[in-house]
Amino acid sequence: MITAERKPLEEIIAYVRPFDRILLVGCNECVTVCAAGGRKEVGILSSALQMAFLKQGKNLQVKEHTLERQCDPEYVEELSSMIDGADAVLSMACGCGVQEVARRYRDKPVFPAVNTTFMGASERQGVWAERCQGCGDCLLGITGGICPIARCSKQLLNGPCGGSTHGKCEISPDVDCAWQLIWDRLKALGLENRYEEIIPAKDWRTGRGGGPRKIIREDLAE
Amino acid sequence: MKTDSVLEKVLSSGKLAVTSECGPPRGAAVDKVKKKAEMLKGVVDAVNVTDNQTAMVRMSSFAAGVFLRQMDLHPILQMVTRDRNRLAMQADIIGAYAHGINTMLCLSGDHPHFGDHPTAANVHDIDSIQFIQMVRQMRDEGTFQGGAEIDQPPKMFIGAAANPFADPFELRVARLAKKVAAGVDFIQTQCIYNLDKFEQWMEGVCARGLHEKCPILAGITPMKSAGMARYMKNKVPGMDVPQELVDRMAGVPKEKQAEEGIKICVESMQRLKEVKGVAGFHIMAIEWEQKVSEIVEKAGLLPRPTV
Amino acid sequence: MKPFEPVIVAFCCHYCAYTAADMAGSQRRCYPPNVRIVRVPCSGKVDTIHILKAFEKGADGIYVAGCLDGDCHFKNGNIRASRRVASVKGLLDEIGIGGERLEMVKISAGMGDRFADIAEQMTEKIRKLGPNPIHAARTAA
Amino acid sequence: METIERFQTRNKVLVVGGGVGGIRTALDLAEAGRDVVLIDAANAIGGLMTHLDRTFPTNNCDLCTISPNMSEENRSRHIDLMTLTRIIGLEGAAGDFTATLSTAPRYIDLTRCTACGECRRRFPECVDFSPGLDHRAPTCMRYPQATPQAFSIDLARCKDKQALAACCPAGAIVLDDAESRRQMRFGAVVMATGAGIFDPSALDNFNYGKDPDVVTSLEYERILSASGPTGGRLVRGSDGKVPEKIAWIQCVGSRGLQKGAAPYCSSVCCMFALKEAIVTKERFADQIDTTVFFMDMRTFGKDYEQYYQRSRDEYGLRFVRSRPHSVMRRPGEDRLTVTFAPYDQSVVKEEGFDMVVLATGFAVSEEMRKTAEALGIELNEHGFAKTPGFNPVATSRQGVYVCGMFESPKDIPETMIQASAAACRAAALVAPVPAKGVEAPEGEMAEDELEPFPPERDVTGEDPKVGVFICECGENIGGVVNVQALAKDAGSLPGVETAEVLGYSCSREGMKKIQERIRELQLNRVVIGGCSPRTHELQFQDTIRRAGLNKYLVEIANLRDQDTWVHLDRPAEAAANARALIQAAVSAVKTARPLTEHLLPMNQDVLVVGGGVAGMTAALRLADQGYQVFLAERRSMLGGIANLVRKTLEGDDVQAFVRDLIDRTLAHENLQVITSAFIVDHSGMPGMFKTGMQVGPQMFYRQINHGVTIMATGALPNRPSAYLLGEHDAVMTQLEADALIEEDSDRVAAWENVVMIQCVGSRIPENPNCSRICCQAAVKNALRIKELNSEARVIVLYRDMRTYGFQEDYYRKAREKGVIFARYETDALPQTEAAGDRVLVTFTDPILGRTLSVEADALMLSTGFVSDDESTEDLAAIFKLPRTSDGYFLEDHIKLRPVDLPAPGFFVAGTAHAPKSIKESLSQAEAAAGRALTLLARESINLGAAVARVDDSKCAACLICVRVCPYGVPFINADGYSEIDPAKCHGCGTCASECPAKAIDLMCFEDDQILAKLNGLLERMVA
Repeated sequence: MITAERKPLEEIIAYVRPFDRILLVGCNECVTVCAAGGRKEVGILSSALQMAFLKQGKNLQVKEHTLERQCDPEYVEELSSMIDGADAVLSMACGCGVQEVARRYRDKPVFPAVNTTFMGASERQGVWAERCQGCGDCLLGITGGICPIARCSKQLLNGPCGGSTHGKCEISPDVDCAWQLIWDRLKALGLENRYEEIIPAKDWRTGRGGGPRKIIREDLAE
Repeated sequence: MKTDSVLEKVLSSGKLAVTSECGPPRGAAVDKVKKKAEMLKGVVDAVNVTDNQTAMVRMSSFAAGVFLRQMDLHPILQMVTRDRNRLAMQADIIGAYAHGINTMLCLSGDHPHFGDHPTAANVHDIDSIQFIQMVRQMRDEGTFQGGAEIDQPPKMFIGAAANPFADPFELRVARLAKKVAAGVDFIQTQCIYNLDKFEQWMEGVCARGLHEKCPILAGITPMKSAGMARYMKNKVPGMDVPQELVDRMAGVPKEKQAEEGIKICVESMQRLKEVKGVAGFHIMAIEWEQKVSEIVEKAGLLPRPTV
Repeated sequence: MKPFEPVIVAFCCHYCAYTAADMAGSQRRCYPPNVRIVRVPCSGKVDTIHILKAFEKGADGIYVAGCLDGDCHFKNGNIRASRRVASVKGLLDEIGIGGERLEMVKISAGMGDRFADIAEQMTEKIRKLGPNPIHAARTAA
Repeated sequence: METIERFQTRNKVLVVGGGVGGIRTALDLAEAGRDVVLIDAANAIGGLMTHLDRTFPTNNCDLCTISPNMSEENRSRHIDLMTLTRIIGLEGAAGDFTATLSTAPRYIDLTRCTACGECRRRFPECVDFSPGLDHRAPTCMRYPQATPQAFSIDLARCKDKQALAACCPAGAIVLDDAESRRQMRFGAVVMATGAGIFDPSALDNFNYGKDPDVVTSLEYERILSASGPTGGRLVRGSDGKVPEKIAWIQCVGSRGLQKGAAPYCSSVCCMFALKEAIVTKERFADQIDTTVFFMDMRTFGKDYEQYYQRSRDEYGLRFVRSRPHSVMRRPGEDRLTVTFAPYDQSVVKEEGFDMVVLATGFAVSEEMRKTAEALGIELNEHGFAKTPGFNPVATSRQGVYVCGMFESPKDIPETMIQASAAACRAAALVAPVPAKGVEAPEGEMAEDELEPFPPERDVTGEDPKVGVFICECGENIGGVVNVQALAKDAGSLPGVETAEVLGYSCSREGMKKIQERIRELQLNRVVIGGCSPRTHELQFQDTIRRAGLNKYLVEIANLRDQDTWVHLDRPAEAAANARALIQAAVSAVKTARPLTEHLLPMNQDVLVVGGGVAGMTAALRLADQGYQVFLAERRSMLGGIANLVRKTLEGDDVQAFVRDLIDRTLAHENLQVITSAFIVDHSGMPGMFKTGMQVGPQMFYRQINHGVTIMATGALPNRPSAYLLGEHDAVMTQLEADALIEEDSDRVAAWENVVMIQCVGSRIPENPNCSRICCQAAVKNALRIKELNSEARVIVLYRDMRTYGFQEDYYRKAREKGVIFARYETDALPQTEAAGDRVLVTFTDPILGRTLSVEADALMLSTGFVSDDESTEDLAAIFKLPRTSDGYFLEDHIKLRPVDLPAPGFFVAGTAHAPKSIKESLSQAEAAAGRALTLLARESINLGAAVARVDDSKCAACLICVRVCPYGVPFINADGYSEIDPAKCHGCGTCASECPAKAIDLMCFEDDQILAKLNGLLERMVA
């Protein structure tokens, strides 16, 4: 899923300051699951903003609404009935959702309330970790199911570097060395031999190297 | 001979090679490079010129290397994959070669996390092994990594680093094998303090015959003080400093510690000379270049051969 | 001018803290009238939004009172509550209300005296901090 | 106490003694629908446990933790409590007893007493008030009769009786109160009088009672307790200093170790001394040295051995195996001197300590003797109630049962087991009282009890019409705040139809008035301004339900306990607070929704898994009470391990017992035995379980529907390969020896030398716990060998002899008969080697300090039990039951719920729970049956209303609820939404507060209700 974290309140306040009526929009997908922008966080941010402005003597009106999915136009359409009552939109969705709202309501300022962080998995309750960078050419089949692009600090495809210590990355003892994990997994699978095959330099065109990407499923696209 | 590299010549003569390094200044104070280089003249066969070492901005290794070359020293151009993509790297390689630099060291580089630009983007378009492959391809096939032909290809003698002490230890020989397979010509190792472990690694290296395909220069760094020993032991990732060594440094009075560090360094070199597969030494006397000649001399490696 | 009398909301878990509050009463243990108790089944039930809304409504201080460590009737609700309170304190700092107006306390059912002591300490602390700035701004406006 | 007169019928049970055992029995019976009269000679219930600070081995304040989820209504409906009451005579026979009860005067009319405490304030010397003694009582004993109204007066100490009577604002002090006697009829009697504590002041060598720094363990417990005399500060009596070195002396008053000491072992003292020392270490770490002087460390209970190991390895307790001679203070010395002789040295040593704690054992109390006399039941030689070998809670008089310390010294879990067992036996003699609304046999009940609930009025769509009733509660509220003004104020709140003052809302008249007003004014919400909802919510819920309103439409403002009692001297503040509380309650009640309690029909059949003695006993007890029982046994025959045992330590014939038990089991019409049955699947919830099994050689699949499950799958005799076991014919386990002694007595009689080794395969890293039964097995076999050949030399090599309770008698007897007991240390294990037909055993005698060798004709290894790991692992997975690390089923609460498994509707009995003797297994089997009765008595399963509910349309299936639920209840269903089974939800609300989609609400505590309450509390400020 896509993970995100709420922006510092101060930054959000700066966006919202010029306005009196705000439509605060949550999303019931990824950002709900990673506890950044679901109905609950919308409620919390709404209350926090109102108090922060009250303290400055301003009565900020906040209308809360959480969409099923903010990156689909049909859902975003739901906002049309309330958009006129707001001077600006504050979105707690990932960057996709923010842009979808901005695209649909072009004359309404839209601000992000979260920082979209990464594509990750939930390691346990309350902990999410990066797993994928969407490079468009998945290597997991040859790296034992662990991605060196997303999980090695240096994106080494032929790691590990000399900084690997006790299974941890040189940048922090809290970060696992991806290549240690790859090696352990290759061993567990009896594929140690595969390690010495040199993985060639990557074709980054499938990733961001090729400019903004688009998927068109001919059979589905209208 | 693949190249005109002096280092290649020394190594192929079967004599123990000696290299050292020279960190470019953090600014345009070119005199500082020259001063450091002067101390190494006639003492070592070639001099590594570091590339934004520890992710701190310095004068580019290419530019500093050109100064060294002008002083008739033999620079080893260090280049990291952290800061440039493959286009920039190939461009600099050609340029350096055109300036008479024919030896280089292919590295991935320290993470920006450690340096003075922690917010910098981390390029890593290719990794160090792919880097070696690329330089080898430029030299031997005369083509760019993208496949186009090169007009006067750079004939680089290609080096790489190896850290025998990092984890997982069992992968360390295999990783060296990958570098050899990628086409590396020589190896400089991380500083060696844990000689037992190094010998263990070398056994593995020799068992696979890698030392025959690629000469290995043992990395040496003299310690200036017990404090430095402790720092290296505890703070530097991938460094293996045995406690005995720290204790030995701490066991002598402060003013004698530097001397003790040199002594340890020389003792290590004497022992390493006997280790099968060691083809020379890479002496990294960080900001202590004036001691290199003393070390090389005490290790019985002077005068340097002329090739 | 009358001295500032803060209003303090205490979210008390049914099994320990609320019982302790009753116990303080049955022992006729006096504590400041500033404290107003809201009963919840478990301190783990106290939601961030409940705390924020209470401040929004003008509470000057809030504490969440759960069972002693290891004694939660629902195993670990009090531990969750502690962690939540710690995070809401951060948010209160961001808002400008001040995290120190919120506390987590742990009391066993029999500690009537401790309940009263905490009520006193909390009242004293909030009295020193002065009125909830939101409320103050609102009344000034 | 008017209810007593109302039920003049023999259809109830008398429980004598209100300690934890008696309370457990009474609660079990009440939950099983039986009427109970619980009497206690003291002025409040609670017994010994309420004196304890924390209990082993969890070191928690356990009473706080459990406060059981039972229906409180059952308690108040079925239990009548009579304090200050003794039984002085019992006529008649089982099923129809007449008991004479004597109640000492309390001098307080409890129906009038408001517990205002005025009398105690004015006359502290003669008014007793006990809840202060136990700060935890309220959570576990929260039914109205036991709560704080436990004032009583000792008139003899009062100097001015008239002034005392006059000081009561409620006029509740009755000076002419006198001892009253009454005769009541009962179907059965349970004795739970507990035991006394040995008084060490009779011993002149320990200086107890003379030196303030020598205390008993119970006194030490009080010193540690937050509610104790020192407020929880650990200080010594002599100078108020914190001690730095504390010694515990074990076996004071037990094992015949001192003049006047009881000959038996008190069973519990080792553990409580360890607990006290550990708690001391927990609180003071290295500041206090703790030393335990002991003879044998008897940590034989479930996981107790590991507790012992931890106490030494993790907490650093010091253990000195010795028998201290004396404790004294040399003139002028700060410290006490303990003189002792280490058991393996013949020297006397001295050591100084700041404090000495005497681990005093239990003794027969005067209360016990008197009661036994009144009941005409037989006592054993030590003065405890005599029980037959295979009938663990039966006394010599039919229909009179016993539990707890009155039967023998024991700890809390075992008391709890016996209490439930006694409840099971007593329940068999009295019929359940029909539930409300069901037609009762004529004359059994007073009329108003039978009045059915009127149909519930549908209030949806109506605007809130709130009735506010403010209780004066005599002076308690009315004396502090102006209730009329409060009512007037409340009347002005939006939505409030009427606001009125009542004298006592909880009185019969008060409740009647509330009901009338609901009907007259068509009120649809009610607020009571009175005392704590903890004590009175149920009552008011019942009140409005009887007036046709859903019971969840009432809200209580706690004006008394949390306002007027607190702000007695500040009427203005009290009034302001009261207004806020009422306003919050009104605001909240307006958002209250009518809720349905989920009811499901109860399947009253029982599945017992395991056909050993425990399984059969549990099955028979329930079948006897008319329930259909399925008994599934994995093997092809019944009997389990008991088939292998010939004699008990007491000499009872096990085979005869097992044969009879099997015959009765197979013959019972309500009992279906399914042998060769392998359980393969399971689903459902209490009251509607489905369990699938494959049966017989053909493995036919069969599914059983049942309401409760009893796990009695047993353990396995351990047979480690050690000491030539299985390699040499002379080496055998105690179990094999037991059979051999019975079957080949000639061979046994010819033995000259017999060696026994204890703790083989137990108390070792691979199996860290004690197997509990091996010490008694060794003593049993040693005595039988001595009986066959008094010349035989029997040597028992042991680590600690754990002959707890009355087993100590046999241990002593064995020593008297010349059996040699020699200790060995784990670092010097006995050595064995074959020597022809014999086995050469070499060991070090620590007292002689010499290595000895014996050529043994027989070497008997005390190998004990191991869990049936394979079967408990499978069953644990199928039934979702947790296990201990050594493979036994883990009970719900190690102290207070030793028979209940954590999965509701599951109970455990016998060695599947932990190693235990046959008698102990039988006791737990009856307890499991007793606990099962509490569920089986229900016609339907009430799932309550305070449960979490998921709104599918909001759920993001994020799994957060699944992860945070402390009970693992939520799951993502086939539709992809979180689902919370109301039957399993405990109602903590954690999921609701963590749900990032705000898709979960906890009924009764919905977010809008909490916010409305906050609005009400803070409204005036915003205005």
